[in-house]
Amino acid sequence: MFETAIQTFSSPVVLFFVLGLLAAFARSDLAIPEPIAKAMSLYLMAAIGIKGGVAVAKSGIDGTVLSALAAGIGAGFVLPLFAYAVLKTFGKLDRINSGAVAAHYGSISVVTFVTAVEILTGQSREPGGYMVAVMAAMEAPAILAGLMLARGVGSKDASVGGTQSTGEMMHEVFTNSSIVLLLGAFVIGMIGGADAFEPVSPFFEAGFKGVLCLFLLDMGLIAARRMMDSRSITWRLVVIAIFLPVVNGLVGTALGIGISLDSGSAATLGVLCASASYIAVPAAMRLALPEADPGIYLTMSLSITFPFNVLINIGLISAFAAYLAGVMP
Amino acid sequence: MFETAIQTFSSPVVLFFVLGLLAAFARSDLAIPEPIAKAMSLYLMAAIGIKGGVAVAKSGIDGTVLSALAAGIGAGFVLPLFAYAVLKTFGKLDRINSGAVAAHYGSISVVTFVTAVEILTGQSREPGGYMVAVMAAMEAPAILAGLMLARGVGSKDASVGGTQSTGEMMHEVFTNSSIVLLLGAFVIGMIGGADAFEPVSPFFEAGFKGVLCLFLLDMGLIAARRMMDSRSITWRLVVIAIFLPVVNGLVGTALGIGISLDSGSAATLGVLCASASYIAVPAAMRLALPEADPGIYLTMSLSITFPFNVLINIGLISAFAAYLAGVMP
Amino acid sequence: MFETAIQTFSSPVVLFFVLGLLAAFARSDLAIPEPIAKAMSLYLMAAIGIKGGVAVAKSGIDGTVLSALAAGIGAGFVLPLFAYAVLKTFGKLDRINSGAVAAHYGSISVVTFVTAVEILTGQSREPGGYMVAVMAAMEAPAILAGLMLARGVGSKDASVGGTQSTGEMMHEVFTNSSIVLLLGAFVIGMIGGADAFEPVSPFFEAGFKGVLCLFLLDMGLIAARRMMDSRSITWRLVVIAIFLPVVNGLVGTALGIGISLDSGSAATLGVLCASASYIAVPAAMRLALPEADPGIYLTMSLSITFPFNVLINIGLISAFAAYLAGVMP
Amino acid sequence: MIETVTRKRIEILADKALQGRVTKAIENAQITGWTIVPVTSGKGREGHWREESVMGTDKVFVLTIAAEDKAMALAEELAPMLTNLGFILSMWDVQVIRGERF
Amino acid sequence: MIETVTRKRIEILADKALQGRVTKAIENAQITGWTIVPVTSGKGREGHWREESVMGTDKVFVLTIAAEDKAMALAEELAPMLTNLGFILSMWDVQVIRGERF
Amino acid sequence: MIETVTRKRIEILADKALQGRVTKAIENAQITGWTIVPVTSGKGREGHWREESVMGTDKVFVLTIAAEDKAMALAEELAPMLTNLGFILSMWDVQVIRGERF
Ligand SMILES: Nc1ncnc2c1ncn2[C@@H]1O[C@H](COP(=O)(O)O)[C@@H](O)[C@H]1O
Ligand SMILES: Nc1ncnc2c1ncn2[C@@H]1O[C@H](COP(=O)(O)O)[C@@H](O)[C@H]1O
Ligand SMILES: Nc1ncnc2c1ncn2[C@@H]1O[C@H](COP(=O)(O)O)[C@@H](O)[C@H]1O
Ligand code: NA
Ligand code: NA
Ligand code: NA
Repeated sequence: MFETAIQTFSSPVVLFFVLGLLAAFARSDLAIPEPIAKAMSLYLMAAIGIKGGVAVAKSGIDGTVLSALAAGIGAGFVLPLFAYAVLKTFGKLDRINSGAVAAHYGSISVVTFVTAVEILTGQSREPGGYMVAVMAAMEAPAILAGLMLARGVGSKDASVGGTQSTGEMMHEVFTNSSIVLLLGAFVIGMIGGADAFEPVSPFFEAGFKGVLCLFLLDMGLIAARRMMDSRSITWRLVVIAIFLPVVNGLVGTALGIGISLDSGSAATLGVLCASASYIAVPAAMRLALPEADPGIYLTMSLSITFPFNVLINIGLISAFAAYLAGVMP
Repeated sequence: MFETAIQTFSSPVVLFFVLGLLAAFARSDLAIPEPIAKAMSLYLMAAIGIKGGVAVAKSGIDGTVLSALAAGIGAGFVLPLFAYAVLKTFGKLDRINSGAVAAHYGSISVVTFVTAVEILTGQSREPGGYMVAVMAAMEAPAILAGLMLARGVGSKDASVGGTQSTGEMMHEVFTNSSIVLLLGAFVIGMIGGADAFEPVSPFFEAGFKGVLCLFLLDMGLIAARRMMDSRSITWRLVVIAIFLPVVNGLVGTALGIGISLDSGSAATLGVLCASASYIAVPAAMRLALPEADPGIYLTMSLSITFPFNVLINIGLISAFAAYLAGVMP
Repeated sequence: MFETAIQTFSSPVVLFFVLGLLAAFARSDLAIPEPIAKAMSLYLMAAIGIKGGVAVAKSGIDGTVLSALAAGIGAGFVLPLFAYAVLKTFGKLDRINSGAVAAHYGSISVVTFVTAVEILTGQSREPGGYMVAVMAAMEAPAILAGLMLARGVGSKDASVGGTQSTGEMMHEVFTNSSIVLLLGAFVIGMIGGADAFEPVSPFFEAGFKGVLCLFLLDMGLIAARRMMDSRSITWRLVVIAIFLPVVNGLVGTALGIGISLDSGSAATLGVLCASASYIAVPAAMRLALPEADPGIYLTMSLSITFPFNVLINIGLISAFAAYLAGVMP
Repeated sequence: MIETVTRKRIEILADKALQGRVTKAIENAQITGWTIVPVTSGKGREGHWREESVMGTDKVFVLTIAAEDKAMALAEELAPMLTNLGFILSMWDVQVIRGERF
Repeated sequence: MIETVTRKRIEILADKALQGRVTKAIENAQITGWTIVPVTSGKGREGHWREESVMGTDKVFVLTIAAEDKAMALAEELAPMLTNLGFILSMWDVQVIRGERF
Repeated sequence: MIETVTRKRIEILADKALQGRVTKAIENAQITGWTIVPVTSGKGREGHWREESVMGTDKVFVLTIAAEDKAMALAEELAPMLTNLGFILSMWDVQVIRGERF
């Protein structure tokens, strides 16, 4: 535990995130230009997609991969239900905002995933390459679940967002730029395989961690600024933004060990369940559920859950996975 | 032939281009931020220029280089005449637009060149480094030829564009940012030579193919969106946008073999003749011939000829060069 | 001397700077997009900070480091006084502009520093890694000294800029984005040490010189355009913009040799004294001294002193340091 | 002297993600064109926002020039979005050359 | 037909570094909001400037819509900066929907 | 109360590549300054365009504030470009402070 914490806090990736948080809290004018932040997020999606695709091309698709995929997709549909219930009762949010926030917590954060992989690899427990496929598969289901919850399944809704047909909604969800790029790069990686990717690996692999440092610097800046500006966040929502990742992380990890994943992969499934989206889902919500308040869902996922996961929860989940793997060998 | 196609379609560079086309046709909101796209194009120019300059510094300038240069420049002046005739008669364009389009087809596309070099290198037929010099030399002549055709040689033209003096026009063509950067980096490469460039090679060489992937992703997106929005394109122009690269490619390749270039270099000369500019020439036209319609010249060169060249014609030209080299050893 | 000049002018970094100058003088439209320029400057700060931090983590902080730090900070407070006197008398500037310009010359230019390190390393006289710490420590003192000179120490000033409290002013100086990033990355480098940085070194180290080439291309473009547009620059200011770096460079180098630094580190201290800030200080002045004219301080530091330092003065200082080190062994 | 005619210029501040709804309304009102101007941050009753393109919080100004009747029809169509989606609309009279274009 | 009310629209060209002074003045005038529009270059009596974000020479347009009295109060407060810091201010009448917001 | 004077504000949508022709016309009309605002996309009778800086299809807004007579002289000079090059011009009255600057 303690060692893990040390490891976490000597990782440059985490240190740059902390630098971003501190700089924003000190009201520095440090800022990454918007087009660069966007380009870094696209780069990270492409690089992760390719890496996963090449890994799956090498390993093939076997029983483990299929059961991990099924577990991930299942969690993507079920976790928003639990989150919705908590948000509506304890959190006192209305239906639309509960559904929107639930979608974020059911879906995944690519950067949290990557940070977890970094940290687990540092502990010689690198998760299977197929976990990228699991992650990609977990992006969309929660968006659909959250939208149904927000709109009331079956009910005809007269609100502005509701005038959109389900077909349009599905189109917008599945053509969302992050999802297209992640899946597209994954398929490209599978088609090309390791040989084809050797020439581009200096760009997509060697540069990856450095870009991640600067991206996390920016996320630290944005998360802290958003927290300082936030008006819609109550203490109840803060509690939920810590409670959900803890519970979802434990559930996901146990599920992973339960379907016999190695401890690194199980921890990664836990992290995926614990993480809340702040790239793909907000973009989809802005289109499909514009009445929901970004001041709530972005502040919870980006300003509270994300730092909590990166700084603390990944360490907890990793320790829990190691413990479970020891108990049930 | 068939093998070449396979090779083409397992190249990550080409696959990212196809991903861009598909994403845009599926109406995804995927987009590369504008400043990044521009920066990638500048990076590619600088990297290619340096590489060519270093290659020529190593090899020196001999008879082969000089005859390849002469062939390229000659083609740059002659090809627009043929293109102009086809565009004006079969294409039914007016004089100004025929001249503008002819300038694009007589000039070259740097990215098509680079993609061809990738593919030929994959077939162990890497063209000579001096071909970069040939490419650079081919950028401008066709612009001048096209402008003369568009304005009617010698005639005093009262149109708005025509109020510009020839001196101003030449200045704008030769200070065009892509031409300045490509030539400037070429000269820098020649001055510094291989030793001086070793320290910057991780940036300009190792990163090159990865940047090219993302740039082609963007070109795929833009080409497809432009095609879907296009209003000014007739079936006659579509035919010409396929016909010209085929004919120019065959002519250029034969010319290359005729002046005794190796088969890879001859194929590259063919690709240069076949390719149509969509970076340097449109920028020059917007200034020097603002009455010409970008909806015509950009759609033809970027949305039709470029994908045709990348996906099909480079393979054809490469096979033709191999065939000719075999026949005339 | 002559050899040094050759070395300087075959360095790709310097050649790209010259290309930028020439392109702008030829009125080419070549331009690096603004967000990219900003991102490159952030990248350079982060990379230099990390490198310095890792170097100090390795070497530790000993007497040499401490005396170099003290010399740098001392120079940061003293050099602006001399500059202010020259600017006010010979330069005929008013108090506010004299103070603003003095702050620029007392502070340092990160890019000049990096270029000097490149050139010295090429001569096998790489300065100590702790010089990054010296550079970072020299950024702020001159800003404070310059502001006090501009506002008249102790006097209550009724001007708009003067309505700002000293506390606010200090806050703005020390939360300036370049200072935060440079120092933050330095601390991150010290905490992580060499092991932690191995994974990010392809991004921050291997890519460094290439990015520096493009950044200097942009600085060349901007410096030349600013010079051509400039209206407020008199011949007296041009003389000062050459005179100050020569004198400050000699003083700094002698100081370095005097406190027993090796000849490379002493030359670097000289270059730091000779260089004038054009990133951190202008940004701080715009906030803290908005009545000062950027047309004066930016044109002097960026368009005259910076090219003079890069193209000529670094060579002179390096030769002087070698000479002094020989005389006083 | 050159002849000018009076038209309405309408400016709508909208979420970039929802820009398509505004331009669709413009086309429904049979107005010939529109132009998008970027904006980078702002503050209103709902607090402060900044352009964060990674999270999609960007906004844009949609500008359009139209004859008064079409302008009012557009305002009418956009009114519900102003309330529900936090858009802002302002308009004023401008003189244009070659008024038949608008 | 939809109801509109008349408000002042004020536009201030200011250094990006000093944007905060303008928005503070807007808040002091108790105006509900503002929006920032980027600008990239310009020319005036002091010569040519270009957006150079590395050196911090950027400028921005600060836009705000307010009732006439508040608008005039804001203009009054900003007047010294117009002279000392080279800001530019222009304002005109616009029609807005849901005028109670402004 | 602070004194304002009335000036014309002119806004020209032009190709970025041809921006220099517009600013030259402004200088010919002896107007003291101008400011450039970026635009990112638009639609008109010639169809849809998007900022594509690689291919140079970008457009910009050129803004300038001037006394009425100079504004009309500028409009006169720009009129042919509006037709030939697809530029768009609109203008309206604004109040400015320190009117002697414009
Ligand atoms: N009075 C105003 N003047 C200019 N822009 C405003 C004003 N009020 C609101 N805005 C803009 O509209 C956005 C949404 O406003 P609101 O819905 O009031 O939060 C704000 O963030 C500002 O960008
Ligand atoms: N007449 C004008 N119209 C529009 N913008 C102007 C005008 N005059 C000045 N500006 C802008 O205000 C900035 C500062 O003006 P100045 O203080 O006169 O140099 C200029 O660089 C322009 O961006
Ligand atoms: N009614 C309009 N309102 C605002 N912008 C327009 C309008 N009509 C045209 N534009 C802009 O002017 C550009 C050229 O117009 P056009 O020449 O009609 O294609 C369009 O792409 C738009 O950006
Ligand atoms: Na989750
Ligand atoms: Na060609
Ligand atoms: Na100095």
